[in-house]
Amino acid sequence: MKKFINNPEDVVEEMLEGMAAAHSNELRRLPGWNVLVRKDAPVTGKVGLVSGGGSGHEPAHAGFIGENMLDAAVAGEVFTSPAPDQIFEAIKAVDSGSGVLLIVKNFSGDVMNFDMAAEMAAAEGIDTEQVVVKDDIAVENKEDRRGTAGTVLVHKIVGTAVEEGLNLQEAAELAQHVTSRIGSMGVSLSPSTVPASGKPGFTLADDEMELGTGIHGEPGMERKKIQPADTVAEELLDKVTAELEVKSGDDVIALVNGQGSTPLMELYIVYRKAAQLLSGRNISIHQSMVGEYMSSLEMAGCSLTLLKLDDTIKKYVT
Amino acid sequence: MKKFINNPEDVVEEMLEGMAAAHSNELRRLPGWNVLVRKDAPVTGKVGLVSGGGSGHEPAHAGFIGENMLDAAVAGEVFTSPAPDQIFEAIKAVDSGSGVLLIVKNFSGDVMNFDMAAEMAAAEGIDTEQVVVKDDIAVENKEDRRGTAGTVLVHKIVGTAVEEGLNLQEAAELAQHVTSRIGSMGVSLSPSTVPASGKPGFTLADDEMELGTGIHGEPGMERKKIQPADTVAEELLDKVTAELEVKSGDDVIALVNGQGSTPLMELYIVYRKAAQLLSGRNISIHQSMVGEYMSSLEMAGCSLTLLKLDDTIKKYVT
Amino acid sequence: MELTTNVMKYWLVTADEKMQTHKEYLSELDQAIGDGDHGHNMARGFQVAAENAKESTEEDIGALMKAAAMTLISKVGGASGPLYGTAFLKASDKWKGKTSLSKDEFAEGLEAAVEGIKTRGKAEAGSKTMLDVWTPVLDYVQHHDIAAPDVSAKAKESMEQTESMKAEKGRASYYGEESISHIDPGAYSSYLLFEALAEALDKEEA
Amino acid sequence: MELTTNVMKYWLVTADEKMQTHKEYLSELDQAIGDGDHGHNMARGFQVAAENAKESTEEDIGALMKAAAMTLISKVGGASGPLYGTAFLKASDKWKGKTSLSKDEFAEGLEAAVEGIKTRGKAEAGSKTMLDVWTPVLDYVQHHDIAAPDVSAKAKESMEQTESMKAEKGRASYYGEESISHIDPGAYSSYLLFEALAEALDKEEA
Ligand SMILES: Nc1ncnc2c1ncn2[C@@H]1O[C@H](COP(=O)(O)OP(=O)(O)O)[C@@H](O)[C@H]1O
Ligand SMILES: Nc1ncnc2c1ncn2[C@@H]1O[C@H](COP(=O)(O)OP(=O)(O)O)[C@@H](O)[C@H]1O
Ligand SMILES: [Mg+2]
Ligand SMILES: [Mg+2]
Ligand SMILES: [Mg+2]
Ligand SMILES: [Mg+2]
Repeated sequence: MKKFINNPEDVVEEMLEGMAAAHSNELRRLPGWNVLVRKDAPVTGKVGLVSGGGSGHEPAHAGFIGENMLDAAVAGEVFTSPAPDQIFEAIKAVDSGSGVLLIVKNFSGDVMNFDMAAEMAAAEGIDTEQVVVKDDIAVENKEDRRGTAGTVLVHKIVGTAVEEGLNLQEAAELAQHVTSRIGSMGVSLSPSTVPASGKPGFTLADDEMELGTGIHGEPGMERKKIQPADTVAEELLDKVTAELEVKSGDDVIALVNGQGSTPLMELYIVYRKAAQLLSGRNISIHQSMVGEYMSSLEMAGCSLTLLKLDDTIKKYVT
Repeated sequence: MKKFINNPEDVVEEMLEGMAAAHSNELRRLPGWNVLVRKDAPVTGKVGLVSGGGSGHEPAHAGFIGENMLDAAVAGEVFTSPAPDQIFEAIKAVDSGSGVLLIVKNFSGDVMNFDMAAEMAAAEGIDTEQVVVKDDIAVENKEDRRGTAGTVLVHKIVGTAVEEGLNLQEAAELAQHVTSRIGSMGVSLSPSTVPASGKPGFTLADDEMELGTGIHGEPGMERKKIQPADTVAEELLDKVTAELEVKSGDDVIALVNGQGSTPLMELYIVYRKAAQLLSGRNISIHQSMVGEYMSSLEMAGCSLTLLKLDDTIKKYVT
Repeated sequence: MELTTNVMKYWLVTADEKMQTHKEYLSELDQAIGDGDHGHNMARGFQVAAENAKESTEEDIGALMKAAAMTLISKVGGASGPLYGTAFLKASDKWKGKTSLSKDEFAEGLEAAVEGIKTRGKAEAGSKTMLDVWTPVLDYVQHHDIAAPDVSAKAKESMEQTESMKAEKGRASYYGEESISHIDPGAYSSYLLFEALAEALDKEEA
Repeated sequence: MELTTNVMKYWLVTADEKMQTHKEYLSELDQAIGDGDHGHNMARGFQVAAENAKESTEEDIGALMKAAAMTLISKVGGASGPLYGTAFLKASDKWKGKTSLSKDEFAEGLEAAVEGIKTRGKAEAGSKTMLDVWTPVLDYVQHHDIAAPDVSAKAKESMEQTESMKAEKGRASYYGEESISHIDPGAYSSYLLFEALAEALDKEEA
């Protein structure tokens, strides 16, 4: 394990200190908590937006704190859901009286911890709603689908919407609506290593790739010989468009997300093919995002996310 | 070599196609050339800003095209300087009659190719000036220093200045002034692999790091056992502050740049220590940048850049 | 049998020792069909819970176990944090105000704990989770005059049976058929917890 | 001796063949003390230059070589592109309007080429660069009645001598002392170029 760290136990604490120091114009840390909040939180009259999860996915989620985005991000240990008291602190810090929407990636730990935090908030009279993002179509059963890079689109769109005045109920409905129209699929070339364990999360042969891996290296659908970028892009795109039933005339947001050590150059090569295919099928790309949005430490790989737009959502796409 | 590519010979072409497609609101490609320019170039009355170099350093340089930044970026083959005719096309495309400033990283290939392009421009009556960035203090002789992540600061500061109306001569002087106050130093943990060669650029033992590597994996000052992040940060910081003679009361911009596969988490851990040390020495961080600005494909490592501010420069720091 | 406050403290302290000893093994089990953090999660939480118990002058078993629950909830994280935390929290509610527990009182708390896990995890026994240890142990405690070796044996046997199950809940469920022939990490940590209970019972009997 | 347009074309075509054959070796040399792209750069540029020369109906040696120069400038990239490009460009200027070159005319062009490399690269011989082949070959051509085997031998010997030099220019200079005991890649490609010239001379004599 070759990493720029000190003690493996301190990585999250030290990362948060670094983030708080680097971005003190935009955010602040809740003293004693692994929570970063928008500098001006709570924003009067606005529904608060809280997300979070295990660390190791940076810039998610703290990198999406700000106007038209999140009010707070809660950081768990690496690849481990944060505890409810941490989430509860975030909720308290961003609630302006208009309630708080929790954006949760669908992993059992996250769901349970956010549930408990919501119960704690209810006990103190704070209204919360939750949306659980299940965008990873590599998992067959819809309810079991993991939350991956698509989560960032929910941050941005619902973030814009609450800034424009949606109330908690409306924000929750919008979030649910957006989530139901997002599909993602990843493909990995090499694993990442959690500092505390020091061992790679999985192994892949030198000429193998795994289709459908989760953001913590959870197993995917299939291992196969590594394919040219165009083939990979086409396979990801076909799976996602089929799942979302995207068809000629539709508008989408397309996000090619880097998992960690895949160079931007390769992400653009993958994006290129996806964009060509979409345009060939008369599907128009309303907005493009290419880069690391939801990483998995130094995993090599990428994922493709599509959000199938409609008029309701487009209002909040900036 | 595990990469999302098609044919190694096509990586630059396909990357540029991907970039042009993804960012069509901000930039456009000059047809037939490996040049991306600001969508509204040439901007009337404004000095044009052109940079570029070998590919593989994304987001540099095309990622810094836009208002208050570059007007054009020229992409060479991977880690290979672009040819003068490419650069010349960029110059022609962004010249509004106010002349063009070329921002060049100090590698013999880049310097020579930009020189030739400037000669071609002169032959067609286009005024150009050049600034050669030499921020990599790992090289002892000042004139031989390589251009690295500090180049991005020149893009941004001079980009802002020319937007505010500096003429070509003034812009060149400012760029020179800024450059003279930038110092960078990198440290690498593992090499990158250029697609065309398919082989890693250098080798490092499992417990080794190399201090002072260049952005193409050029040799550094010293190989040694891998150190804790705090030790690494302190060593980089000490070297850079000593070189720039940064002292108590000074203001700096601090940039921790990722070389490719080093997770953002680690960059923040390194930044944290650098920021602590700076504040302990009563040096104030006017602006922080943490992330991948000048990458080296999938190299693992980071670099620290400081820009020692003064009133002239601060006017253009946004 | 009577379980005193001291025995309950001893349970927490012994559980912690076992989590520390088996930390790497638990994470290895989790590496195979999860994300490799279960041992670290358990060790992190029980360490603080045991330290607090050791220092505590609390006589009320309910209060003691509630404090442990809160610690587990806030320190373990992941999926096991809310599950173990909820289990202890629900049990502590039954044990409120008591300084000693009869077997039936103990069983009542255990039953509440199991209900808590089921509700929190939206799961039943048979899905290859910690419930596949908690449920048979509860059943055993409810229907027998419990003795230390039997509790431990029951927990062990149940834990071993998770090896042949297919995971349907939690992170391991993504492994589908491949989850078979691996012991569930949460089942193993639960076995350690009940082994610690057996040692506490031993202590009580001694 | 007289170097006709056809001989000059043959020079370019043969040079290309050699660059293609030694592409990997050149990049390996560059991998050791540079960035491993020299063979790819040279092969990319000479391929197009040779193709154009083959198809060209140009009789004027100056025009032929200027076209080759422009191709090298735009296709090679890196440090060697502007250097080789400038060399051919400067030589072509001396050869303008000629359809055949005497030895002295040829040497005049070569001299301009070497001056071009020096100016462009701000370098002199002795820094472990291509100049350490170009300069001795020029010197030889200027002072001898050239024959193919001698040109080739001179280039080879000079190329080999770069092995023991310390690099002071270009990317290899970062390797400092470590650049010693490696042949300079640009010196090797220059040797290939002059070997191709020798074959062209042979052809002329034949
Ligand atoms: N829904 C659930 N119901 C009951 N137990 C569960 C559930 N989900 C997970 N578990 C238990 O939690 C264990 C994993 O815990 P841990 O590794 O600490 O958390 P995570 O899965 O978040 O990394 C599993 O082995 C299983 O016994
Ligand atoms: N300033 C210079 N003067 C003369 N020759 C040089 C100079 N810089 C580099 N070279 C030559 O160029 C060769 C390297 O070319 P190449 O690998 O194609 O370019 P780059 O160094 O940009 O990757 C070196 O081996 C050397 O012979
Ligand atoms: Mg976990
Ligand atoms: Mg090169
Ligand atoms: Mg786990
Ligand atoms: Mg080279």
